[in-house]
Amino acid sequence: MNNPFMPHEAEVIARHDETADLFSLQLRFTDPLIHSQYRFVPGQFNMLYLPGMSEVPISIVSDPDDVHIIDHTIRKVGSVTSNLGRLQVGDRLGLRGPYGRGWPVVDAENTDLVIVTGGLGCAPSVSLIEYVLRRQARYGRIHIIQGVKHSSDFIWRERYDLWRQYPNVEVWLTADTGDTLWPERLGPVTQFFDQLDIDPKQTSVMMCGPEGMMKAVVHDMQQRAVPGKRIWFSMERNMHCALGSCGRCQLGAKFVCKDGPVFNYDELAPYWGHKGV
Amino acid sequence: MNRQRFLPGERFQSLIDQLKSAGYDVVGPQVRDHAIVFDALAKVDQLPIGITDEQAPGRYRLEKSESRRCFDWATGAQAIKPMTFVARETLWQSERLPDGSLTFHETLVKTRPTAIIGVRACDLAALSIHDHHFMRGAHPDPLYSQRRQSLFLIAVHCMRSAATCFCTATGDGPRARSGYDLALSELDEGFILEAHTGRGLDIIVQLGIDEATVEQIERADAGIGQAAKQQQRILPVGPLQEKLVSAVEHPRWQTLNDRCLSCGNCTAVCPTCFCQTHVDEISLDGQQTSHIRQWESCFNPDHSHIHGIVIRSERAHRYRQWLTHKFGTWEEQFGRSGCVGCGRCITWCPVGIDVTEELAVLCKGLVNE
Amino acid sequence: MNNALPKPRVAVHKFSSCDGCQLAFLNLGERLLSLAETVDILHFAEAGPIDEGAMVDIAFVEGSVATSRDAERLKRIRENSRYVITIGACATAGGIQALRNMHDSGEWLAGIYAQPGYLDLLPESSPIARIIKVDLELWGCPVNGEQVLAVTRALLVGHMPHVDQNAVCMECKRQHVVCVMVSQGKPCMGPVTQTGCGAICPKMQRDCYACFGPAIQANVSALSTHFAANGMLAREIAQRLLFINNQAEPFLGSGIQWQSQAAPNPTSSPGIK
Amino acid sequence: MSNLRTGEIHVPVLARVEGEGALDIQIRDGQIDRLHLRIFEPPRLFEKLLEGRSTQDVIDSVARICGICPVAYQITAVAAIESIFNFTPTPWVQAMRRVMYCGEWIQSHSLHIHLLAAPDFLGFNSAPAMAQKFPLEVRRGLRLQSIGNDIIRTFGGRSVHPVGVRAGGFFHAPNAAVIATLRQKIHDSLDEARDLIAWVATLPIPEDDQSFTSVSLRQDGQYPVEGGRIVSDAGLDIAIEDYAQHFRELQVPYSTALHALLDEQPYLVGPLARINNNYNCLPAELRQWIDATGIRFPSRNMFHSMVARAIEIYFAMSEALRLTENYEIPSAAYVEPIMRAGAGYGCTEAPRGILWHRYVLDDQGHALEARIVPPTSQNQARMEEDLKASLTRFGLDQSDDALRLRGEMVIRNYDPCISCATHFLDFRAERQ
Ligand SMILES: Cc1cc2nc3c(=O)[nH]c(=O)nc-3n(C[C@H](O)[C@H](O)[C@H](O)COP(=O)(O)OP(=O)(O)OC[C@H]3O[C@@H](n4cnc5c(N)ncnc54)[C@H](O)[C@@H]3O)c2cc1C
Ligand code: SF4
Ligand code: SF4
Ligand code: SF4
Repeated sequence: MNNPFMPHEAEVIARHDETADLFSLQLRFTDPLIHSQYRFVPGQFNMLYLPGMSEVPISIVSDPDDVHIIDHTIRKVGSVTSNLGRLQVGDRLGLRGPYGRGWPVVDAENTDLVIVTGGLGCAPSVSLIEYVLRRQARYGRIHIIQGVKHSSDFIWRERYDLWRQYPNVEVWLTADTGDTLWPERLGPVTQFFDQLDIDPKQTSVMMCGPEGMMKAVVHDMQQRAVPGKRIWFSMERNMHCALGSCGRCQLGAKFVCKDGPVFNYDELAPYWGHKGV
Repeated sequence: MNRQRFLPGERFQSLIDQLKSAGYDVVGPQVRDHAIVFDALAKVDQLPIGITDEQAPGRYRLEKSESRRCFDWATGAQAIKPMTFVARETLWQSERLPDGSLTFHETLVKTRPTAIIGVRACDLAALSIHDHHFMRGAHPDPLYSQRRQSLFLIAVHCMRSAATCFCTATGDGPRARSGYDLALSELDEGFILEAHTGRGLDIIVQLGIDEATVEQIERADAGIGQAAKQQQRILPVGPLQEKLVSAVEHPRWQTLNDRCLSCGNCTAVCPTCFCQTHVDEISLDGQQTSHIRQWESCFNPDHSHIHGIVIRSERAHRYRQWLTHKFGTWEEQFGRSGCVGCGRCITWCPVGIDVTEELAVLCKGLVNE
Repeated sequence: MNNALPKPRVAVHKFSSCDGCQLAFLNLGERLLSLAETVDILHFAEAGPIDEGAMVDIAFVEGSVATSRDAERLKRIRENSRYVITIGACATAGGIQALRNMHDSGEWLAGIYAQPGYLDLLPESSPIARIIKVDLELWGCPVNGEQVLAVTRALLVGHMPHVDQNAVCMECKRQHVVCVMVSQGKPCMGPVTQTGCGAICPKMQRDCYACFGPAIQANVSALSTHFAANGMLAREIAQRLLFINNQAEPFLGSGIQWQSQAAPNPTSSPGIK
Repeated sequence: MSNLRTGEIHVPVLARVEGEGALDIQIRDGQIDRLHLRIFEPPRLFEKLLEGRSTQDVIDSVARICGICPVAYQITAVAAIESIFNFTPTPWVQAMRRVMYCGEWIQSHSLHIHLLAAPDFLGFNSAPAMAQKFPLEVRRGLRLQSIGNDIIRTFGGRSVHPVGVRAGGFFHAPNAAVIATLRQKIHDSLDEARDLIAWVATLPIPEDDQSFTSVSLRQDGQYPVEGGRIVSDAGLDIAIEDYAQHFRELQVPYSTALHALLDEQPYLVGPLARINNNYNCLPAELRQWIDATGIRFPSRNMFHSMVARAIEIYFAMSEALRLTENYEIPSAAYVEPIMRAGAGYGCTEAPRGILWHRYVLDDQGHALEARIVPPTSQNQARMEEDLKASLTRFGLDQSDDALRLRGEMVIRNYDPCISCATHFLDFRAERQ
């Protein structure tokens, strides 16, 4: 019988340290058949398994059209992620996926995009940005707004500079606190919104980051009459199965693992902003 | 519809024997450790004959009843959940070979065709919710499915309600309506049997028993009606999802922060709760692991832990999650409430918190604010 | 992953205790030999090897700290160990012997000794974590050997394991133990006690007496109020809380409150002989 | 003697004993001038912390005095408590308490032989080390130990600080299927237990006869386990209530464990004393096997203690089998006793020797006073006496290491359980 809980063996084919506690792994199923059948959309995630520890949900950051490449960018926060960080090329781990509903990259075609990221290296939004930039012709103006705690948190500076070179792309950066050399802004991400040249009816907002930041962005975008169904975010909850069975990722009537992790505001409005839901 | 037949009380053993010879292991209710539990049943005298249950919030006692009936009790400590969604089982195993490669193995469940005697209407309603959850999604659960498919269910229509029962309020009882193979109505002199499936009918035919009389059928109906009338607990008029979700900041939740132990008993005895935790067990040399799932509860802080925070960090949040999910958001997920009215969460709450009482307060006049 | 690691080094240290938690290792049976093959046991006085100052990966510490010399020894253990894991109620919460913390232990000693003068006891029996940083605490009086082994295994693969701190009740339910509180009215501490023992008391049809310490976010006040409403005396409630894990909050605070409401303890009546 | 040596020998931490102790020897002019068995386990003041507690709390607390013999403590306490209540447990309860107690002997003795004592005789410093050369013997020992644990677990849920004992009986009676499985296991290992006796008897056992008084219980013609009268091979025969009239406990400044004297003399308790005083109560078949080893009891050689333990393991296993033959689950696992105020005594044969308790209860069953005399403190004086004699005979001109090793071996004969010995004593001595 097909057991959907069971991971498959995967191999690390490349690894890259982004910062001291952020790293990327490129994985490949060792079974070529499984690998060749693997398809995903940006915003979906995999379950990564280290034997004797646990499985953890991790977003896929590679481009879905780069068939056969499965990339993850992971922050070492606890035991499993730290041990993932110790993997070397050739090491084996368990992998299953992809799961969940990704970003509405097709629905959002022909609209302006506002992509807001809080915290650094928020994996789901990086994959989204890379995706839309590569298919820039399908979208209107693209505003990328990134907020971090401290200016020294910024990674991938080159990447921002690269993004800035695209036509019709604007990159806005801000830090809660910064040092003297910080060339960008200080303060919350919402400070940029007045300068955004967007048509609320023709804009899709997509964001990922701490729930507090997302709340502020939602509030602001609603003031600007962006419809709730065009405000999207990627949510995080505890997950053990990723199949909608274990019940741990519930958020109101939603199972984040299968109904999300990407939701629009209207879907979550009844639960939005209440502590402990 | 199949005709209803009558099995004299003294011949009940022949039903057990018939099921056995049809290849089933037989499971039935019996008294153990001051409660009624399901366990392997060989002889009719293992049944709780002449035993009844007295239930109240936080209280369960067995007593002698006036009758010699076998099913003169309302609900036991558990529904049949432990037989389909088992409390602890291995989902799969992995092994690391000396060359560093990893292999994964399925752990097959060993099931035997099993007939369960004494399944109540509420238990059946709960089972059908679990069938929906575990078998009908995009990823059917092979372990659940296999256990579920090995069951032969013999329902018993309730003729007595405990003080904590409220299945009339949820519409799930006291008469079992679907999801069983055979149903029993117990009269003082014996049982009315009705088949709901072909294999149920086979068993009846094998028993070679007569039709029940109209009078017997009427008496059974009256008994079931009586059970319905005994029920006192009610629910606010549904659907409740909107009412409960909009009660999210109701001050009542705070009182539950003080009263609720967050022990999770209500969720563990609830026949529809399905939350799990998955844990890894590892051999001493680190080469073999078992990935195990076990019952878990939204009352445990771990349940909503993500790195660095517990989302439902207060007891009040967790009580709110339980009640709002069970009676409210369940509607969107499953097309119906998650409550089947068995009353177990009221009885088995060590401090006797009563969901019907809480709902009454929480749903009063909040909808159209 | 890299499998060619050197054998991890382990020590088992003892402080004030009954030795029962070390038995988690000595009672492993033949698995003890497998463990000895997997790790280097450098210090474990009861089992043989003695090297108190060895540098180790994992130091298991049993027992509470009762003397200033023990406190010093403990600090050295911390310096020499990558992970310090406390095993059992004494190490984790001061143990049953910490009941003396609530009394004038000088008076207790005087009641027993001809010459209490040369006693060098610290005023309190202290949990290890009051003195040094502890990486993982395993509760229980005694610890559950399977839990100790599971933690050891996890650490050996480099994983800091998660210890389930939820109430005993969930384990009761997983094992299909009928709740003794609801079905028999017994004053079970299970709802506020950390799981780990396998619910052995309810399984034996007795009420849990909290030897695994408080569950996470234990609502002791709700449970004890419930006990009181069902006829338990304040003194009995206090004793229930102030027992094996008397120094652990919220047992300690709540226990002292109930104690202050209770009638005084009966004192020795010379009439009875 | 040409070498009239003067000097000091220290064993700062005794290995392979339960609890923490040290040995200091001062030699002057070729004689032992001073010999101190120092015990520096901090006192845990159990007798005080029992005051005011319910009988069940007493039973659960005293287990915590010793992780290796909690059953001894619980069964002694419950016997004392039931005697105050003037309550006699049902035959089933009496039999099963004896079975549970047998479990503890098996567990504790197997642990002692294999993990603590035997490595000495074969020149290893630990059981895992010994297992490299003697894998079958060590594994057999660990299996026997686990049988002891299984028996305790059957009645108490776990083998350390079990939770099944209560006044009036047990909380829960194991069902017949559980007992059947347990019996099977014991049965399957009986031969191994017999082989163990033979094996232990062949270890290089030093010759070292000394004179001492053996004190034990005597239990109505049965081999004593969970009750009886206190007897000695010097003619003592008293009821347990009269213990304090004949035995005296005294404090020594260098140790946290009290010493005890019988008529002002050191005495021996434990397996060797038990077997010396009760040899004829062992099953005839077992006595034949003992005869076959060539070792005779009563024995004056303390190194025969280990043989005595092996014999008692076999005895305890066969006794457990005998008592569970035709086992049926009783209608009730306990009878609720009626509480009464009063004083009562309990005395049983813990693995290490007689364990004596006295309690005074009020009419609500709360403890007003408690007094506990564990076996190890009873052996303290005897141990020092033995050490002086046997080290002198061994030769004080031997190297420090040899003397140290021999000293530890002698101490291990008593299987001292230091943590329990000190539960009510002062702390003073220093770790070096
Ligand atoms: C849909 C989704 C996508 C994610 N994508 C990424 C990503 O691309 N990169 C990245 O670095 N992180 C991602 N995370 C977060 C990541 O899963 C957690 O950081 C990780 O589980 C922490 O495990 P740990 O053992 O290192 O930490 P610990 O804090 O030690 O966690 C212990 C255990 O708690 C559970 N747990 C803790 N945090 C989470 C969490 N956030 N979600 C689910 N379970 C949790 C796990 O069972 C974990 O093993 C994602 C989370 C979700 C839900
Ligand atoms: S409602 Fe009752 S049973 Fe449920 S968690 Fe709270 S105290 Fe426990
Ligand atoms: S017996 Fe005790 S631990 Fe078990 S469910 Fe009941 S209250 Fe909880
Ligand atoms: S049930 Fe309670 S008292 Fe009993 S062993 Fe478990 S934690 Fe300890």
